[in-house]
Amino acid sequence: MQIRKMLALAALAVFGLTNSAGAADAVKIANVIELSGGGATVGTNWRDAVELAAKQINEKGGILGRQIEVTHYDTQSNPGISKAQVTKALDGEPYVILGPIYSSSTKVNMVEAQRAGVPQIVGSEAAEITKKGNPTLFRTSFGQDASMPKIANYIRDGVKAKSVAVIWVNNAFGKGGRDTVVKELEARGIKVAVDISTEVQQVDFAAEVAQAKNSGADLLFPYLHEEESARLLRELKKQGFDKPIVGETTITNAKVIQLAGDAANGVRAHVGLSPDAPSPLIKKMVQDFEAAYGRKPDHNGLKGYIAVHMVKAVTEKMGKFDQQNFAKTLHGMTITTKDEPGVLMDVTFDDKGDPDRESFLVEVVDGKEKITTVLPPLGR
Amino acid sequence: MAEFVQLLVSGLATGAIYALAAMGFTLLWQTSQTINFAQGEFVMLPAFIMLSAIKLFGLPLYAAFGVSLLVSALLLGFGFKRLLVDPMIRHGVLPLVIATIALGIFLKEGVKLVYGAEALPFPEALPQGIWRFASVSVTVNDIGVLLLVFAMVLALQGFLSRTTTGRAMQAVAQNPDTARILGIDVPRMITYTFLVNAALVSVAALLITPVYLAKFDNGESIGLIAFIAAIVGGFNQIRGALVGGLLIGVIDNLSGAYISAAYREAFPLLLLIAVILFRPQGLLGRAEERRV
Amino acid sequence: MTALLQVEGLARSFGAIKAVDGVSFEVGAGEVVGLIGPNGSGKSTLFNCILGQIGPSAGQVTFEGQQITRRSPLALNRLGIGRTFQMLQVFPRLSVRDNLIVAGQEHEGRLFGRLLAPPDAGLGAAADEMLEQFRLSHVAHQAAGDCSFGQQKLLDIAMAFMTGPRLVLLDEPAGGVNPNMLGDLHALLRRLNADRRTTFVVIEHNMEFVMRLCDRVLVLAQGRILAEGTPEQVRANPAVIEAYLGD
Amino acid sequence: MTRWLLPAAVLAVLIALPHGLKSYGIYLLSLWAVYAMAAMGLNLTLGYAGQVSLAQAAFLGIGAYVSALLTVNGVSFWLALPLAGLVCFAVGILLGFPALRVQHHYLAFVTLGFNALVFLVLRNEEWLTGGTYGVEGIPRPSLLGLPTQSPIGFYYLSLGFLVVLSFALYALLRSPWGRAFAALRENPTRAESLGVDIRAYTLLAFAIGSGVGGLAGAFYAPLVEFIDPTPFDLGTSLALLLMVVVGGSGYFAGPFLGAALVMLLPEWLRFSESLYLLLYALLVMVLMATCPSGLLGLWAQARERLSRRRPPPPVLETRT
Repeated sequence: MQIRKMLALAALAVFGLTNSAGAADAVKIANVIELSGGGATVGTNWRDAVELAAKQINEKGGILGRQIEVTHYDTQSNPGISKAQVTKALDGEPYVILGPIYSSSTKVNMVEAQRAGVPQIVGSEAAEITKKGNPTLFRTSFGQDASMPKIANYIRDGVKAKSVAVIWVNNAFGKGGRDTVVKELEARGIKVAVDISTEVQQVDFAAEVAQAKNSGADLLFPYLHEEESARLLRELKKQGFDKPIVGETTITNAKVIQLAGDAANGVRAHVGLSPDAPSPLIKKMVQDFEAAYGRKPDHNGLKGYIAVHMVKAVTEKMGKFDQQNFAKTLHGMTITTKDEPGVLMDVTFDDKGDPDRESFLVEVVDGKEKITTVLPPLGR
Repeated sequence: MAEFVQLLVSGLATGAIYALAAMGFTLLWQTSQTINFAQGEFVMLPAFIMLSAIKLFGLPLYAAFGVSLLVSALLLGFGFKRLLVDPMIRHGVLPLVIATIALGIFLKEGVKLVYGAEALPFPEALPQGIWRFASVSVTVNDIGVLLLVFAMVLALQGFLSRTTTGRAMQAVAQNPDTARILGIDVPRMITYTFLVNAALVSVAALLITPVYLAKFDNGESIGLIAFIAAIVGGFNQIRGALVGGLLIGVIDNLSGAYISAAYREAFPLLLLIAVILFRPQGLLGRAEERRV
Repeated sequence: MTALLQVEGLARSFGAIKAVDGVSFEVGAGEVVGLIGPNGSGKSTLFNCILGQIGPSAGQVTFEGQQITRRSPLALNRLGIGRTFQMLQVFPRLSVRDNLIVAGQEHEGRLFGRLLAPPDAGLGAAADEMLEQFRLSHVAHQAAGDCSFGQQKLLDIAMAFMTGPRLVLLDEPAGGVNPNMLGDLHALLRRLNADRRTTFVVIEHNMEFVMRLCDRVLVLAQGRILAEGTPEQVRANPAVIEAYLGD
Repeated sequence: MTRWLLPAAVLAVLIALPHGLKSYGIYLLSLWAVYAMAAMGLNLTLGYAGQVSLAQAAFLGIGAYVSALLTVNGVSFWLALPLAGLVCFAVGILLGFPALRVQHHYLAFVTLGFNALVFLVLRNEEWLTGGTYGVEGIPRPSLLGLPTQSPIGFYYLSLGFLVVLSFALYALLRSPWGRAFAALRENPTRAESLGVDIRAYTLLAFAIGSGVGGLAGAFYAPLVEFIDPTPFDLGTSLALLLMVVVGGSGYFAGPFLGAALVMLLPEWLRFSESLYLLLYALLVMVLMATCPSGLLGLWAQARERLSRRRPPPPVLETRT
């Protein structure tokens, strides 16, 4: 026993692994998220919203009388590190793990949480994530399986485009989206005129834009991360691209609009969650966020905020902190804003952990996201 | 055809900016055997200096550019040479290479610490617009970049071959020992090349950041391309760096559009490897007498 | 007596400069031949052409009747030709003894055989003997780079002998060696020549050293052989004096 | 015998350490073992044979993919491991050929280009590598019927292999080959004139270093249990290079120390999360300015200054 203690001390000295005990009755929530690297923009939004949600809940007495204690772990947007961070988070024996957002990271680390039986609520959208039969994993927003059919419908019925140029980022997120949307478009008899892969953190989109322009497509569907989206939009404007641009969520993100400036005007998108949604709850949340951090949250902020409130809603429904039954309770559960305003919109979770709720068609007008249509839940 | 011309022009324009960084890279190598693995970060930093000047003092872009020229000359020119290159060069090439890799990380992380990890918008340096000739359309920005870079190259070439200082710098680049015997103040000439490099990267930053957006890790791609351009063109030739930069810009665009977008990044690398193996002195370079 | 080394019409130019311009000479087995000439007369280039370090533009080299022109330094070593370089060339971070062992280990056997050979490649005794002979035993386990210049110089020469060469080309063996040690060096080379019948070709600037050491001296000027003969003959040759003074 | 004391003590600590750690600490230790292997391979190529390579991450990747694809399809890990090493050995020979023509920075750029190309192939050839989707569900091996599912089991397996590999490389470096590698590094021209076949040894230096990188990769895959191309990009190669150089290139213990520093620094500097890379970069710069032979070189210098008379021991020494 003595030796074990000494070793623990030695390990402490070497690894600096201090597990601050914290308040004994606090609920530990581990937030494993992109705080540096390519995903820093999305991760920071998520983290700040999680902080905000935890603070608001704590101010009102916490969950079932217990305060929330959130610890953040930085995945550096790197799958390997995200796995290490989830392992590290699990060492702290959290009630729930939140994040990450990057699909390539989620794929690597979800196994760890599953093995430990700790529920995980992620911000990832790649289609495959909820197809792996992980019983303790939940999404906060639509997977590509849910959003791409909506986009494809809009392209067919709303814009009436016959051929589409697809520009996507070649990683798990982009490839997943590309594969899904191409399938959906073709199923609707819409031609993919040109199919262009780009790199993560690519900076120069001149070649892609020239190709899209000359492909004869009557619509462009970009599926990239925030910064790349902005660079693409600027290049599109520079080269005078005059066809409609319709994207999914990211493309009308506030950061994209800030970076792209004028070039973002006229861009349309399907957005699962939007800070500009015509809902008093969302407006309130956005105001609180702006008051706390001096900037507007993007949809990732909404996702993080909802994630924390999902934990609250499920726990309160169970009436106790029951990690084993967490997932079982949440599967098939509908959380209404009447019961839990923090989920922002009524939402239902299916047995795979995918949410279903209303979504929006938006357009950027004068540097602002405007909701044009509210789409009903899929109800499948 | 229209697409081809468009790709060519935009490739040339981006390539011209790469060429600026590549020329600075080449100059440093020639005069002081410095292989600057932080050259990409050297292009990244002036952009943030300009942004700061705009934000703190409310300067217009071109005044901010002037500020960044001064600060870059001080930090990336003088400071870099005195603090890193001078104490290290006696250890040989490799330790300096590693030190510049570390310097790159240092600059990147430093900028991240101060300005955050998110990209920031950067004002356009040149007028925007599109010129159409029949079915071909080219952007005013691209033409402006090309003109500006060519003017700079001509000015630099003129400076190096027409002025006493410039010729002294060239003498140092070709043979420091002979230059010393001729009474040239070699250390001072080396300092000048570091200052010229600082100016080149500042201009590159001014032109490329509107496209790249200001972000701490911009240097990663610019740095790599600058090496490739410098080596492909010829490590001991200013003209080589120019040709190398233009070539890489064009190849990047054309291969992405016509061969394979997924392997787009591979073509400049393949060219690099082929040049190193079959013509190590570069396309325009002179063979250096090595061995023994 | 058949010649051990034959050089015929060897030439090498760099651009317009003819560094070596049609040099022919022979070296007999067991001979010690000196190669002298003013700076820039082409001595080192001649060495490098013979030894495959740079390719000659014309002419040929024969060793024991075998064509060796443009053979690689590696192949020449395997044939039994050793050399030293003008500048000190030891392996500074290896110990003195390891310098000697590495100099000998590659001469025979197969590459993969050496992987499985004992750590000293079976050359420990030979190396120790060489250390003894060159009076380097006391620094055997020091890093070569930490030895005095004179010790490194001796080591440099000793390394060339580790493969038991029949011909050794020495490029300025006395350069930078202090006068007290010159006598030792002279005696050493003479003894190696006598005991092992090693043939030497020696480039040297130190006239006294060369004249004492060599059986025969070649004088090179502007890439050509200006004179040839015993040390006495060369010393008396007015053309040689002219060449040196006119330098 | 005294020179075995320190390694034995370190090993004892490494064996005891996981008992005081939770799974994250053990995961870090296992990752350290894997990176130490890869860095050890690079140290052979760079530190001992003097050949600059910026492609070690590519071999880590090739090894990881070979082992992952084979074990996922039911092949035993113990067959996949040597195959991963052999494939990398063979590819390493190919990479060595440019080194016969060019040196130093040119070689650095060729290898750097090679690494980037391997990354693209891993990402784009989806039919083989799974592309960006990667390879998942990589099984952990069992040894003599003992499974290594638990973090500690796999750690001991990696540590055991690291020890075996260290002995093998130590023996290699003490063999005539090791001496020939050093000769190649110190002075290739002179080495050639002494009969050292510098072509063969250059190729071997690349091949062996790469092969060891491949073996490290074979352990990386089951450790993480999922691989995609991202951990094998240029950045990792640079990180491995820094590990070797910071630890002390050409010192046997250099890679162990360098890898430990890279793994542990972020933990030590946790109070300053984002500062750690900044401080690390600063450390590297200061180290390069004062002592380019790394931390172990600094240690040797310090010892020399203390004892004054004893010069630092030569890199390789054969005692008989």
